[in-house]
Amino acid sequence: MDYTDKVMENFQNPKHVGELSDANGVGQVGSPACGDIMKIFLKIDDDGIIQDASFKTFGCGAAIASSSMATDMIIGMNIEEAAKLKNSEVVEALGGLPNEKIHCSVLAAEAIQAAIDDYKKGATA
Amino acid sequence: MDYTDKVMENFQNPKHVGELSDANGVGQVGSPACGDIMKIFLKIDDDGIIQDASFKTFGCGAAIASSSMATDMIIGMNIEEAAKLKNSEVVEALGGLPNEKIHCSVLAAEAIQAAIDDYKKGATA
Amino acid sequence: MKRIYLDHAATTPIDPQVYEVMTKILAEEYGNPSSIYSEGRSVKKYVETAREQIAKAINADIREIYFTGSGSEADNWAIKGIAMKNRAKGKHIITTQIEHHAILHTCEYLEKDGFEVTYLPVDEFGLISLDDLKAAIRKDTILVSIMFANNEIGTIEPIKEIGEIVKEKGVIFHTDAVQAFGNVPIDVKDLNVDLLSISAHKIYGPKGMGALFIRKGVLIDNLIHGGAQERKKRAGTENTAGIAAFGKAAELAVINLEENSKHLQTLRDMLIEGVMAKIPQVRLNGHPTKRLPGNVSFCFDYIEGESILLSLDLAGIAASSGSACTSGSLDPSHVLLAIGLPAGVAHGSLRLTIGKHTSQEDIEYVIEQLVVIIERLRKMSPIDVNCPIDDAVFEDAGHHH
Amino acid sequence: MKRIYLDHAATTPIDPQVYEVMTKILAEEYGNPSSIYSEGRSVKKYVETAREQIAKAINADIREIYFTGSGSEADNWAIKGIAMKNRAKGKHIITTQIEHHAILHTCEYLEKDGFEVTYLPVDEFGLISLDDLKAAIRKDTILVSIMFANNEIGTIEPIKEIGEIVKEKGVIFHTDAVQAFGNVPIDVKDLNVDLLSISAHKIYGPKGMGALFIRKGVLIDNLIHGGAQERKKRAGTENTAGIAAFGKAAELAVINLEENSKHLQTLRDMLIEGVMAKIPQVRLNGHPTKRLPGNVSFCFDYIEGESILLSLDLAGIAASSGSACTSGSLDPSHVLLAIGLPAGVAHGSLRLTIGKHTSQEDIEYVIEQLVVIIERLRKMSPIDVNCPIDDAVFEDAGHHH
Ligand SMILES: Cc1ncc(COP(=O)(O)O)c(C=O)c1O
Ligand SMILES: Cc1ncc(COP(=O)(O)O)c(C=O)c1O
Repeated sequence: MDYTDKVMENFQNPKHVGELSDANGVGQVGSPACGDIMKIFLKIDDDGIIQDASFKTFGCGAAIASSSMATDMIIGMNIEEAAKLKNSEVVEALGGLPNEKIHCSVLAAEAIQAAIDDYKKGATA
Repeated sequence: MDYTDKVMENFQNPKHVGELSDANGVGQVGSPACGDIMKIFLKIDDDGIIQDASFKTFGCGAAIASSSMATDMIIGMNIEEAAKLKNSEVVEALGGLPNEKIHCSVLAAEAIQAAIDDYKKGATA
Repeated sequence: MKRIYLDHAATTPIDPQVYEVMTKILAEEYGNPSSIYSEGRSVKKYVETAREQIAKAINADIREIYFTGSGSEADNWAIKGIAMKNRAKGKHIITTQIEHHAILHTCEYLEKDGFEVTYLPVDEFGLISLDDLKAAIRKDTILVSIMFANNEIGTIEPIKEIGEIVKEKGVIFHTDAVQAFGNVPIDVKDLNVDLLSISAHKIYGPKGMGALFIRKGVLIDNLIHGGAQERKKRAGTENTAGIAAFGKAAELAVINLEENSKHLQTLRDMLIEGVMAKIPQVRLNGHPTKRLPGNVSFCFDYIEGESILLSLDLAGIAASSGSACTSGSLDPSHVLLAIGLPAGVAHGSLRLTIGKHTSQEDIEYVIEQLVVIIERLRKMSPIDVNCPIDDAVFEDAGHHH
Repeated sequence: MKRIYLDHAATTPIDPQVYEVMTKILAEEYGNPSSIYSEGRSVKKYVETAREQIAKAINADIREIYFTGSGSEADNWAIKGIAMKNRAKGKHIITTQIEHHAILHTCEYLEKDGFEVTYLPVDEFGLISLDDLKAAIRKDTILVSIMFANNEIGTIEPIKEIGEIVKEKGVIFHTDAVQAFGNVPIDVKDLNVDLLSISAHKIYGPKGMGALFIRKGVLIDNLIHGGAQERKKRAGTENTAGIAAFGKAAELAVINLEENSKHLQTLRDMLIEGVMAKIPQVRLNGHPTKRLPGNVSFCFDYIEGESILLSLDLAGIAASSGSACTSGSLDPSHVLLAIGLPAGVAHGSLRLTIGKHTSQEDIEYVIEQLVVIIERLRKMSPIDVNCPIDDAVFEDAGHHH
């Protein structure tokens, strides 16, 4: 398990941990059986810009670091952009992930999509 | 290959090496294919006492040491006694032989018997 | 930062006395023990001394000890060697669900070759049932392999009772004692085991060095064919330095066994009690008393094992989650699943294994750190006691795996 | 007494730089490389550095190098692993009559399991015939295993030509390069070999450490099943110190290859010429030029090998007769029989293998001593040029064996 310094930094001092009380888009993916659950909270304004984002994650170091990095990356994006965030961009921002941990970055991208879908459905609006 | 000091002594300074020019009993056993040939020369007097003995041996350290020890043991014996020399007595006199080398002592006992047989047949008399 | 090493079940640091023996051979005794000249004869003595030390440590005869290149090799040899030798008699093997992968994957390999394997279940503490075992033995059963003590949860199986049952049925009995050796007394004469695997690096010896005890008269196929080493049973120029070091390590382990295991047990119980008292929602895995003196295994609900390990590492503590050899793997431990934990919980496991150099202060520090780490990770987790996750629901969603 | 070690084909003393690497890991890096905490990550770097060093030494990719517990294990793995993986395709294997026992006994074991093995003969110099090889390859041939260089007589086989023939037929090609590695340049890309075995203790590294090169894409069954080490292909906690030492030894061997082999070859030729000039009735075994730079193999008529060895040992010289692993054996060397020597002559073999620390004075002393020893033993022998023994006659009398 060779994590980059960026991964360790995001694991040790993750940004945007917790629930956003005023989130209007929430998405959760993964399963405890697989060892990862990621829940993403988004506060999206009327222009479709992500004003704030946060996460809660059950998972390994890479899952936590991916959550931290991904939420940080999408704040300020509009939801079209954010929905297109590729897992490879998260990996790159983290300076790389071990092969067997790439799926954590996938999970982060998917959780963001799920939260945006949730916002669009107006489920939590 | 753990040889006793006695074996090494008899290998390094073997007694009774060579041909007895006046031998009246000569026996040879073994084969080069098996890695051992032992040839024993006996000088037996009219009373059946072994006055002198010598050997020539193609073989390993144990074969040479057994030849040396066995010839030394039978000098002075009468041929009945000598014919009954057991290989275990040679082994004992050598302070032991490794398992896979016991056959060398057998060879020595057999070579002596062959030489005595030869004497009895009067072949070389 | 001071490091606290609590992963002695994964591997141990080499003992200074063992190091001394090993480096002496490396530096001074380079002969090949099969050679007849003095360099060869000289090093051969060290090999045979080591064989005596190992034999003595388990009350075996020196001609019953065969050196191997690891505990895994010993396990593979035992299973494959007995299976191949006896395949005409029968093709049924009995083992357990909680064996080390060196046994399990070997058995799975044999299954592809037409062998039939019964994997005995275990109870919530990790113990097999003797009745299950009796019921499983068939006419065509050729081998029973049940581990002495489990590497993850530390549970010690009733080897003597198993041995009696197996012997009565005339079946060959192997036990993987890699974790037990040096931690609990082992007497192969008393135990009725026919084959027993051990490994040097678990007892403060070098890695890449194991041994298989094979009871006299038990016929076995070779795993590694070739030269006449190890009485023609295991080919390859002997790892002379490793062998001598293993012998020394075994000698030390046995001399200090009682004292050491008392030390481990005291710290173990202190660690278990401290954590259980200070951290909510934690389970102790394995048997409360029938367990290795140095083994502690927990599951912390709602969080995942690797993130605990990383956090501990940052705090200077080395520990493991599941077994070291599978720590690259994403699957939850087969042992934790076998004792009945749901996969989601099994992911939150932490194994702390104590060694002879571990101190009471170390344990206190670890408890302190764990309290903080578990709380922090739980705060990050989307699941908790009020919002538990139904595994079944999420299993469907688990399309990544 | 000063000792002169001339059995480098049996094993070599550890190089001081290798010793340094090895003892550093033993003393300081006790982590399990599969562990994720810092002790584990730190030692893993040494393992991967070693893998790079080995890969570079034979021009392979790092993902093509798998560490094993000996050269014998590498050989067994290659043969059994390829055989088992491909048994559905065919059960025919081709090898030679002069392989090391690690290959021969493995093939014999497979024969019992329904495999068919062709053992190619060799000529008087120990070379196989490429035509024989071509003729032997069948539709159901799954593996060709031909050694790079012979351990007894030093003959180097035409590996590149063999590789081309075998590749063209779409068959897998393994070579046992245990003796060649470090003595002749090896480039797996150039040679078309699919698998290649090497061993550390032949190149001034530790005993009990080997490696198998497996070309990417070549599928093979495991020999040792279990944990996920070595990319799931060879289980067992890594012999970290041994691996790091092997890497260093390989690096040194390759850096110094040209210089070293020139040194060995000079002394080799001096020894051959000296002995041939001064001792009558002696034959050089193996090829006059296509031979390992450090290998000298003689047969002295009328005397037996062990008595030469003992005499040399008493004179301070370590040498061997046949190979070290069979020196407990009474059978004449299968290699010497394969090159056509009668058993009686094969018993009189002597192998002297030169190393990097051997000096010209050593060689001169050895020649001097040999002259005396051979003469003395011949005087003791019942056979000589005037009284040769017809083997056939005496073979009948050989009732002891
Ligand atoms: C040609 C050859 N193959 C294989 C081996 C076996 O290597 P190891 O002793 O490391 O098992 C040897 C030496 O013993 C050898 O010379
Ligand atoms: C129970 C058990 N069996 C076998 C092994 C394998 O031993 P080694 O790492 O020496 O191959 C281990 C440890 O890794 C173990 O804990």
